[in-house]
Amino acid sequence: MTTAALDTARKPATMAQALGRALHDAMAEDPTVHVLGEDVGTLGGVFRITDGLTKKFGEDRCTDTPLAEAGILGTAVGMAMYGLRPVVEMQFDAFAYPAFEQLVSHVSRMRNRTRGAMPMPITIRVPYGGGIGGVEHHSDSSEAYYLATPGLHVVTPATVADAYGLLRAAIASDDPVVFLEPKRLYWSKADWSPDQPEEVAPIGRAVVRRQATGAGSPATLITYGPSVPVCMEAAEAARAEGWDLEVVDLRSLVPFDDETVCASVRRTGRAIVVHEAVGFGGPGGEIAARVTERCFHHLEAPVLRVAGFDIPYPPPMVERHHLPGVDRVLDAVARLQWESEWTEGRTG
Amino acid sequence: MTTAALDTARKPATMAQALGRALHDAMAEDPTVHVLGEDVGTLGGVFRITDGLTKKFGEDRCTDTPLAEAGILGTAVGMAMYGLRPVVEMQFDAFAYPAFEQLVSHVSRMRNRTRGAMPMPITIRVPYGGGIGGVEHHSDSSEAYYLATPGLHVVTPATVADAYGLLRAAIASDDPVVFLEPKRLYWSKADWSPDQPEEVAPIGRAVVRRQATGAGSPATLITYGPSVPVCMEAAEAARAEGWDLEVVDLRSLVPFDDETVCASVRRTGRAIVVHEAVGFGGPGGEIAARVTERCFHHLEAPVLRVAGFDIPYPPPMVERHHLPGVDRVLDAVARLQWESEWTEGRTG
Amino acid sequence: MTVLEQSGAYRPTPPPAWRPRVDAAPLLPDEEPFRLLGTPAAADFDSALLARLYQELVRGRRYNAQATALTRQGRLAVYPSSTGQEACQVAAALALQERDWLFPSYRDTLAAVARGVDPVQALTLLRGDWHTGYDPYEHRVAPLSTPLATQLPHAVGLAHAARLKGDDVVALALVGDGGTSEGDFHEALNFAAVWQAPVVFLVQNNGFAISVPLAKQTAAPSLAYKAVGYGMPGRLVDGNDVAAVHQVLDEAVRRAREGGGPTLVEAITYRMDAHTNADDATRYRGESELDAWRAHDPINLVEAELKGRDLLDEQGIAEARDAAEAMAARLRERMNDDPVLDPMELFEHVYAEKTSQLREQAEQLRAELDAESQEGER
Amino acid sequence: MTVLEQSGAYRPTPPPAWRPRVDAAPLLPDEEPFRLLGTPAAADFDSALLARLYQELVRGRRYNAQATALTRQGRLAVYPSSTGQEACQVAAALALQERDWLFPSYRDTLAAVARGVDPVQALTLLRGDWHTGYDPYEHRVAPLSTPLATQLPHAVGLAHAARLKGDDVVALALVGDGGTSEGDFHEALNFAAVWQAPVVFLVQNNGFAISVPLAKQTAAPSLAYKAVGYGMPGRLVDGNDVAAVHQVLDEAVRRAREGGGPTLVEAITYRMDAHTNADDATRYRGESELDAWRAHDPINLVEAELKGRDLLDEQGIAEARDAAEAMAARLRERMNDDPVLDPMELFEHVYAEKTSQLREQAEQLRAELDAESQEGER
Ligand SMILES: Cc1ncc(C[n+]2csc(CCOP(=O)(O)OP(=O)(O)O)c2C)c(N)n1
Ligand SMILES: Cc1ncc(C[n+]2csc(CCOP(=O)(O)OP(=O)(O)O)c2C)c(N)n1
Ligand SMILES: [Mg+2]
Ligand SMILES: [Mg+2]
Repeated sequence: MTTAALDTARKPATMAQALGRALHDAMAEDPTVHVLGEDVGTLGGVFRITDGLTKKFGEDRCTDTPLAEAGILGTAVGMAMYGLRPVVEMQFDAFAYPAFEQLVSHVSRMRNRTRGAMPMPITIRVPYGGGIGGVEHHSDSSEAYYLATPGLHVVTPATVADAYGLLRAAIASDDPVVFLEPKRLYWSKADWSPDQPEEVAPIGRAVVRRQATGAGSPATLITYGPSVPVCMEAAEAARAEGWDLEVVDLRSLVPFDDETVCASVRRTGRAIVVHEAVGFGGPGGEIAARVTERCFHHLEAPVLRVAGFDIPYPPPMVERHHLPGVDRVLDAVARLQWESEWTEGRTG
Repeated sequence: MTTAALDTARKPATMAQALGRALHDAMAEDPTVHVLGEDVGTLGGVFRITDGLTKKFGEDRCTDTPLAEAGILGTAVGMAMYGLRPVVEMQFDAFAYPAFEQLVSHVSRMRNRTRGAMPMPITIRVPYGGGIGGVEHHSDSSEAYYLATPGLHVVTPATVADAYGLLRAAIASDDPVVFLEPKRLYWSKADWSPDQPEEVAPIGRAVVRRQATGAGSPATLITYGPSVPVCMEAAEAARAEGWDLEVVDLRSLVPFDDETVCASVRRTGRAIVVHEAVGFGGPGGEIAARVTERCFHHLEAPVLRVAGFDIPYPPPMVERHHLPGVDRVLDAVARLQWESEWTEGRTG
Repeated sequence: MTVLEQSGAYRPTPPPAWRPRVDAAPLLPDEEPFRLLGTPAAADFDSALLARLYQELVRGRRYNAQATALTRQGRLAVYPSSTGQEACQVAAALALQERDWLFPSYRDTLAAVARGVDPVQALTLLRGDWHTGYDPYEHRVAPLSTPLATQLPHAVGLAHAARLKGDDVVALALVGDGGTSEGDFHEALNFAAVWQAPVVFLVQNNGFAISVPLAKQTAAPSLAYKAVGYGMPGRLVDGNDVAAVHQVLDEAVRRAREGGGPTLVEAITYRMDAHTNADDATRYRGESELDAWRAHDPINLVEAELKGRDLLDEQGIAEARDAAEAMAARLRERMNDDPVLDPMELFEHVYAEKTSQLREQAEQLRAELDAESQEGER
Repeated sequence: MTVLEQSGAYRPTPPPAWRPRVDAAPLLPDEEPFRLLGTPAAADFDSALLARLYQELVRGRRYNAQATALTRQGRLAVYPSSTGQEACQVAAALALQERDWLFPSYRDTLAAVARGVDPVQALTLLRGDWHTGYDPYEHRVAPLSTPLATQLPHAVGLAHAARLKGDDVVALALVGDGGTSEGDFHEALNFAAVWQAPVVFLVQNNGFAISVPLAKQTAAPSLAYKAVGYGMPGRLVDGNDVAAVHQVLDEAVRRAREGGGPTLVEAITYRMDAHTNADDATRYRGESELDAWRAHDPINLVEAELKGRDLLDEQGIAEARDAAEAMAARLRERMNDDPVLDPMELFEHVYAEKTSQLREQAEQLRAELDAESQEGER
């Protein structure tokens, strides 16, 4: 059995390893942390995130459940009622849907229902997003559903260090956290030593991944998860066109860090929200709307959105046309000049 | 047994009656239309919308199902595969959640999955929203979930005539339609004769319920469903303060009528989106963002949102504080002047 | 000797034995519901307990009547009565130890009250007041669950967690006949059996899910037969026989406590009232059915037994009635209070700590309330 | 005479008879899986059919091997092989009439192919090409279902609709042992039984759900026992015995067709390959288990029977093998084509008619593609 995820000597680490290490450390520190899900035990999860946990902590701490997502989350609710801190793995984004009622009707509301008496310190890990050539139902970006559900925190890392830090923070949180793991960054690497984990990133704080330098026309790219590297690359490429882009990695969709986001947009006067989830009804609408409400007089152009098309996730062979890539971000940046009425003239 | 919903002599009609009449007429015209759900048969549904249908069309056409929402929608998928047009009733908003996987993973995608071979002409009736003193899980505004799911149409009537027209259109549609019925308008009345039903409103067309008159400062209220009467009342009240408000009733959230909405906003230069659903991640974000993208140069102020708070639906005794009412809309209208930096200064 | 062994011709390898064999026979329920009252076996049932159950039944019946009356007076928004089902409600509460947990559905206020929850607090939800009126940890009663069957996996998870912790705790979860059709019922029972969790599932089969009769809900010989499909025993019991229900639950709870795993109990009973005060039961069922069940009233059954044992006379009946009346009077009185809710509390329990967004919104509401009260003063 | 009748003391009214009684005994499955091959009863099985099943098994085994090989060559993105389970796949396809419907899960490409779906079209999904490669109406094969157990209610609904229409159509739905744990399994079986829909559920119990062995999936004596809880018969069959599986399915399909309602069939089989080509089965199971099952290979079982009847000799075996090789060669060849997908089709099937938003987005992509191709030309 490989125990790569726990191999502390290895460096650079992948995001998958950092996640596994976060689970390991949380379980080691706190005996109330329990991991459960499909194939999380002997197999170590289909993405091997939980690899080695059952071996180290036993089947009672890291448990292969029957194949039933509502049952997994529903029993986790009961475990949380009894003082445990369950960390639930949903095997893929779309396979979290069977647990939707438990999530919305119970997990998100139990604290509120009981006037604070019954908190739900549950972490729900959901591998999400596309770009890995998965067949249908394996590439959904389902964050819009969680965003619109008060009582849940929704976080998603884009870096190896944040993967560790945010997962530790999620498990430590006394509130339920939907922890969205960008599948296609699982194998992304960074010089991160699991032995000196960076300070645990607090939930609710965005980070400016790239600061405007003052050389060129400024604008802010607001993004998260799998689109962060895309935006970093776009920002680099945009320099050639005379743009000076900031990139804000939200990390936490709920709670939303208005402060960091608005500070950047007020500096730059222009903003684009970039995400993989479908555009219509996706997180970008919320983000654009709240940025506009708060920064209207600083905006030189409307906040634009670059998102997945309003279609079911496409077949792998054409998924690249759906996913917002560098070119599509750059096209949007070009539209930020707002010299023409082109966008406005498009419909209606 | 009362057959109020089918009583053609009665006038004025309630929205509940118009909905019942629409089901009746659709079933009478098209033998492939089948109604199914919990208590829709003998009882006529908990809101009596399906009253009389089993008596008239038999148990096979209007069927009391076992108590299992995924089963109801899942079997409806199979019925649609075989050429029927199922109309499914979900008893209350929150009780549609168990069917979420069937809705998202199958109903919304089956046509796409099969490259058009297998359409899903299913209507999913969901009574939604609050203001009726219902205990928890009986007052959710769940439209954000449906909005973010490509492949679904999402419509919601605000008037008796639209209730009839939109439901007929939904049943006639070859695509799945989530038909959101504003519970607290069920008993709203209008001089509408079921014998001369107004022309069936097409799905996808908003309507300007109240036109600006030219007397006063103009602005547009963009709204739908249960908030339409609130906005009409607010618009009337706002006249006293020198405002001249248009009210756009979206009727259809998907497809979205950019044309009608943007035309109004370009006329008035200011807009507020009003809905009951929670603000964060709710439909208002999408609407505000797209209006801003399309009408930026016409906007004198940011598009504001008046929505439910970002909380689980509250206990009936305090629900009025959660629901956007006339005063809250008027407060927002006042902020549209945008003389001060107040809103912008609120956070960050 | 099997057919295979008899045959000389071919001897294919049988499919490898690849899982432990469980014997199905002991899991199967009886064909007839188990009964004690009115049978010779009733004699073994503890007298003190029977008397206690009787008091609780009388009190429970009165509680149901009072709560329904409160809806008519507008003091309660809605009440799903358990009239006719009191034997199940009371036996469920009394079959548990203090350290155990009860997982009620929306119809089971009475079970919560019989377990010790304050009668007014138990009605908080149905009053339009806060969603849960009691602290679930005080009497170890989970919040009344409105989404049907969703509380069952909670019970399993809690029981499982307690077992992992080495605590001697059993969870008893209530569900209706309609609720057994939900996927959550299935998943909960399966998890319970696989984990051998100390949990007991009590299906109150009251014949209807709102208007839908059992025949449209299931084609099973009885709901108790579902148990075998999960590998747990199924028990069928006369749900109006409080002694029988108590005994069956007591056995199941004991089995669970001793590490024997979960049990599914189906109690056959009848909802004498409409679904709720807002429902019109005449639309879907007739008087004659009701009459038949009136002749099988849980209170009468136990009354007859107690009288037969000379443990109850007219005076005892009057005393029980008076105690119930006193409880009802006190309830009426306390429900006359108009609850005062602080709207600002809406933001208090969404998260452990308010987000900046909720702080903003709380400020907004605060301002609105201030403006309202200023207007009120003017 | 019941205990109650014997007792002289109390005679409470029994609970009113309030629903039709169903006899449970005929619904219960046998303890041992039903087998034909290797037993005297095999003699009654039709020779022509047996020969046909054999050909299909050999073809099916080769198809699985070829598809797995294609993943290694990068011509197929992923393949969940049914090697070892071919008897179930083939019998399921052949037990149906042309007008019937098959509802496969993601593992059941072979069943679809055995029913007539073009082998390349059946692999479209797994190739990374469009989600469904075949027209479901052509061979009445529903799309391969990835979300587990969700296809079961579809089968029920379709069968129910056909019955309402007076059409003589049966639906057969496939699901895995793991899939039986999902709520949708439960709801589908319940609807089917209540509606007496003409549907047959075949559980291919192959011992694992990815890495999770059956013992962690259920504590039931056998999955077939679940049937009684819905009021339908459960049948247990040796899933590697193609004659037995065919016969059991044939009976169930006939019963359904004649209005006798649904049946749950559990076929005990084994997944010889890993979960998919991407899985490493050595992480969770050992060689010895595999060896035991190799000795119970579905092809060997039927080969022995055919040889015993003098219906098969080395030449026949070679012929079957050659036919399978030819199929594989043709498949290899056809899979060498690189599918050409038009990205613009992404917008075509979301709705019957494109929304204005989709028209906009299609324009955007059109422009991007044009720009790309201009760049390519430069
Ligand atoms: C998931 C879900 N679906 C629908 C409802 C609406 N509903 C409330 S009670 C009820 C009937 C319940 O029947 P049963 O389970 O037999 O319990 P009983 O009312 O008889 O106690 C229904 C359909 C609900 N509360 N939850
Ligand atoms: C609803 C859902 N949850 C999880 C998965 C991921 N998944 C794919 S196959 C599989 C195991 C299925 O096991 P089983 O039902 O026994 O079928 P088998 O693979 O053995 O054919 C899992 C968990 C899924 N496809 N759908
Ligand atoms: Mg009931
Ligand atoms: Mg399996």
